[in-house]
Amino acid sequence: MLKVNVYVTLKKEILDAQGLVIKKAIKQIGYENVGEVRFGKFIQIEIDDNGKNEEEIKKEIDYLSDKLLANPNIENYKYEIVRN
Amino acid sequence: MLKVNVYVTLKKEILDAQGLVIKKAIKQIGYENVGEVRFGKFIQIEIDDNGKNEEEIKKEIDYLSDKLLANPNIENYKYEIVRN
Amino acid sequence: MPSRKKPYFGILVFPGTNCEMDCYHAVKNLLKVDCKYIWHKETKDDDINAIIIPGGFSYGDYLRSGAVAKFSPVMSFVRDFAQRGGLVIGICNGFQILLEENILPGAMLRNNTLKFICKYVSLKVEDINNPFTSGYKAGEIIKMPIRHNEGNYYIDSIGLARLKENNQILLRYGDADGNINSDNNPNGSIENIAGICNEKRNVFGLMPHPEACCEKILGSDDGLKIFRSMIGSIL
Amino acid sequence: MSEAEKEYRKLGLKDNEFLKIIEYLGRKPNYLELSIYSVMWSEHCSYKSSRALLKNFKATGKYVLQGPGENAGVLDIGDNQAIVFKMESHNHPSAVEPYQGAATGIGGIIRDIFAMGARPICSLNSLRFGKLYNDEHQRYLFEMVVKGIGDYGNCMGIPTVGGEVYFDDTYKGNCLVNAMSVGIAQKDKLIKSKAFGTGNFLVLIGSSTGRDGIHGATFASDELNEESEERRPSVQVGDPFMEKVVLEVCLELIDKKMILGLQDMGAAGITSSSVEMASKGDVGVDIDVAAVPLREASMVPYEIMISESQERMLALVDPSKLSEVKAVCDKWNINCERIGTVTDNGLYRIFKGRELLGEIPVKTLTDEAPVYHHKYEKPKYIDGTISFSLAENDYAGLLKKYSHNEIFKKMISSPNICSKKWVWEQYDHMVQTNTALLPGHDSAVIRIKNTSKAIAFSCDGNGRYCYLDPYKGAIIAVAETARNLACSGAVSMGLTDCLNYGTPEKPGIFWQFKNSIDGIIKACEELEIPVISGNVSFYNESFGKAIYPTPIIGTAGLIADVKNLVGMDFKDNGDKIILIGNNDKNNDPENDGIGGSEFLELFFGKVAGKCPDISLDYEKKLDNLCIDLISDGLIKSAHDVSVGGISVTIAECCLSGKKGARVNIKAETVDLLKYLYNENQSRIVVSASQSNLKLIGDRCSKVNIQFQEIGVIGGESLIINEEIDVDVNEIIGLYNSSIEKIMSK
Ligand SMILES: Nc1ncnc2c1ncn2[C@@H]1O[C@H](COP(=O)(O)OP(=O)(O)O)[C@@H](O)[C@H]1O
Ligand SMILES: [Mg+2]
Repeated sequence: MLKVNVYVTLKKEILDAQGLVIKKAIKQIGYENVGEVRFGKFIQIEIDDNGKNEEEIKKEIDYLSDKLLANPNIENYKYEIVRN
Repeated sequence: MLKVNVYVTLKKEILDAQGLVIKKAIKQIGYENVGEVRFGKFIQIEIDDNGKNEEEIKKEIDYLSDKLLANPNIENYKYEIVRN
Repeated sequence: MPSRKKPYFGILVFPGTNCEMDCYHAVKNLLKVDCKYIWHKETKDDDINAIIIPGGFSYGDYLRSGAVAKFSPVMSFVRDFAQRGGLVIGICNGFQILLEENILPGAMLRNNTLKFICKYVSLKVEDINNPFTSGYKAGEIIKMPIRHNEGNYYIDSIGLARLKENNQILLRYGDADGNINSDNNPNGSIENIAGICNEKRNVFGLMPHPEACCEKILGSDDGLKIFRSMIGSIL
Repeated sequence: MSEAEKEYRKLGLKDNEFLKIIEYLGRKPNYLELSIYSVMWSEHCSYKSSRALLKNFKATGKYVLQGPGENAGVLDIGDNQAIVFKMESHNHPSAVEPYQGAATGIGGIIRDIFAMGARPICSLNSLRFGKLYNDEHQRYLFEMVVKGIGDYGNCMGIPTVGGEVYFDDTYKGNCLVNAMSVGIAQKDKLIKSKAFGTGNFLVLIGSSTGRDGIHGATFASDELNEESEERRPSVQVGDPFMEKVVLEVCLELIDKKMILGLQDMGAAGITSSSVEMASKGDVGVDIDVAAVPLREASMVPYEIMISESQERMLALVDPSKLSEVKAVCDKWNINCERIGTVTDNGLYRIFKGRELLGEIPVKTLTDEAPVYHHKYEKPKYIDGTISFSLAENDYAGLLKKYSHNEIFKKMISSPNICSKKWVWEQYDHMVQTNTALLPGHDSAVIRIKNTSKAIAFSCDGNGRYCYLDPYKGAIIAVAETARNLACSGAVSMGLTDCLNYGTPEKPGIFWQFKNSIDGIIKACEELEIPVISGNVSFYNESFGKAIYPTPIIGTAGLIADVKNLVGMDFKDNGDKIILIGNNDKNNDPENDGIGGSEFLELFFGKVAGKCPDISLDYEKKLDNLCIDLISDGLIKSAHDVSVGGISVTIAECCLSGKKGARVNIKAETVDLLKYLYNENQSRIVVSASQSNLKLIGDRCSKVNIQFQEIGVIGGESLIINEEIDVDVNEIIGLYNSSIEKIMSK
């Protein structure tokens, strides 16, 4: 079993409305020292690697991320593979 | 400047409807080898540490996570601090 | 809390609140009871003796619905007001805010359909010994609209047991005949819970919108009794 | 030609347009000026292909306060109240990024409404996709578009109360997302977008400006192809929470008389909003890009000028009021920056601080922008499609394959006919507590609090009819909305339109466009419904193939007393079912109403034949009759016959009232199919108690409208001529769950 953590964030040039609201809230709480806040998604997937090699797995995850997990029009993704 | 990555996920015992839908979709794409999928949030915060030490920073982030970023009734969080 | 006074409702307004006028219309125009808006930056109000936290998207419902609203200055007033026994009703987003504030127990998850739901549902009045549903008959089936993304109420088993023990569950989703099961659970809410009150029974949170069903022309006037009950308990 | 000079082509300008710019300026434009010309002269902003024809719409009438030309049209509904509405397309952005495309489409049309000083009271939408059944991508588009519309409107607290959705593979590569929004204003609080008064300020209110949607206006004026995928940054994203705040701020500013004019920022952002304000007021404007709050500091002037960041408004403010305006914006925590000044030199000048970056005569960007009179020619397919009709043995053959019951069930389960509940349950259609008729009826009805009045809305368009005959198809679209309103007892007051077509440079497409316009003009004249606003969307093609010409009409009607409201639902057992209207056509072989019908497409896979005929004179009499019958309380339900034919109409009355019915109509076996499923126009199914029957019959004959008693309400099933016999609960199940079933595949 592998665990893949996929992180999806909005592209830099895209307005991050949620990030802005969170930032304001953090300031309201009293942490004036906050800079930029970006809001993203975090998806943990367990995969049975069936003896596939790293390359193959990566190809699969790239495909999934592009097609399903991230919206390439507005989002970027990155991921890490954790082997238990 | 510090960067803090906060990861918020639903507690294990709570049904993760979004995770389930993603899992179903991954299977539909043809990746039968998928196990559990969990959906979470990922918040990147820039903080001006103002020379504060690690302990103080951690206390601040714990407070923020507990009060704002996660709802402890249903969610867990973890975070990492990245110094540039 | 001063009682035996003319009812005077305060309706909270956050920047993204969008049902404040609907509540105002129900209370002021239909029930002819005084009310006013209270801006979220206010910290006190000495006139009112009931608070409505109306529906909407207080801060866009970004992050989690209700999560950001609790840092508004007005919320410490609400907490204080509730502590002193004042009547507080949180409708939809208002309910979510009360949960985030821990004024009411539990939390709200996304609808298990993962979709916004807007429709009339049947509700069973599970308890009438409180200032909010006293105008109904016990077990009465009423019709109200729900309109939310996150109405899937969750509470852990200990909390749930406590809710039941204290008869804090006031409304449940059901069908027109009063059956309560997963077929008539619109959003996945635990045990079909649609509305609960606190232990002291002066704070009520519910997902359905009583203010939206106070006139026959809107499809139902079953919501009137909620506000009437509140008015009755103040008088 | 040097590389630098070819820049204008990349910006979508044509060679002759570039020469014209040089002529206007007396010199070559710099890149900033060129960008400004390119967005202002895009089809989207300049209406250069359609302007000449749109001028012919009649925009005056007894209710009209404001016709086309402002951000939205305005109708007078009495009591010092006015309603403001407009429809707009967001097809291209939605095809590329359905969620944000649809969401920002809603955001855009809502800004048009409150830019007039009106509080939005409801929205409608008209959607077209390819067929869902075996197409995951179409399901994805449908799902995300609906979610985008819902999330935006729901958060704003504006009920989405109606609309329509059709599925046809002509829209497969180019879906249509048309959104209509309606607001209500006190007549004396209406505000315009004209800039005036040298020295007055232009103040930017709302979101900060980012790089999103740069060249969006040009993009919307282009066909979709593989390259569109590359142009992804053109996509704008919406923030409904911000828009809600901007809405409240603007209404507060207007209410407190702190601003003199207001304009939304849509396509081409700061440029088009400030240029339009200047042009309308015949003044000049100086803009300072350095004053614009930015999301990214590295943005260069042309990006700032044409960015299509959402949730921004431009207000005209007297300098002495600026601090008060700022105070209101502060209260709501949003940006408020003075970015421009009104001048008297007729020039559009862009500065960065003191540095002059560009200078353009205002009128060359607007009134003097190019106008095209494209060639038009009847496309070849028309003669082929019009001659088609089904033969008698086609009907007989179908009946060998399926029973009447099966055919009927397939019809009511067709995604083009079945309930759109899956859609509207994702829209908050009740917020503001005015929705007097919930979705699912012929029109949406919004009562006006503290009056006995209500306003009804219907939007409609039939691409198939328009494909077969754009002139008649457009007439039918207008007539259908009027008839839908009449079924709710509402008198049509005015309409808005959204005209969706392929590439206007193609003579066949322009012929479709011209003929539809003529049809709308004709229908508006005869039915006395002025056009008060609208929108044109061209280049709805993918891989060289155009969509069906699809004009969408959104009409508003007035109900004098909302107490008399009836829906389509059958009310009481024993009541009689009556068909009023033009039922003679069914026996006319030349006009059997099967051409372009859902029946023909569903069972024979064809969009062909003759578009149904319509007599506007008759339609008008019918509508007025229906309105009178309702206001006099003589009928208990009304529902017009439209897509699917009379059997579908009756089924809908049964299922929405949860009542059975026994219907008998005179027809031979084979002709029965034609009778049940033809889409002939100008027919309404009503129900009434036995005691009112004679009176209704008299009313009908007085105005020469046919009256036919066709059945009675009652029982558990809908039974038609003993051939169709289906339990009402089964009808409800099929009709209500059809889309949900397909979507959860
Ligand atoms: N996209 C949509 N959004 C909201 N309501 C819709 C939508 N599509 C259809 N509806 C509602 O479904 C009902 C039937 O629509 P339609 O079949 O187009 O009606 P008609 O045939 O009378 O024009 C109407 O009440 C309409 O408002
Ligand atoms: Mg109709």
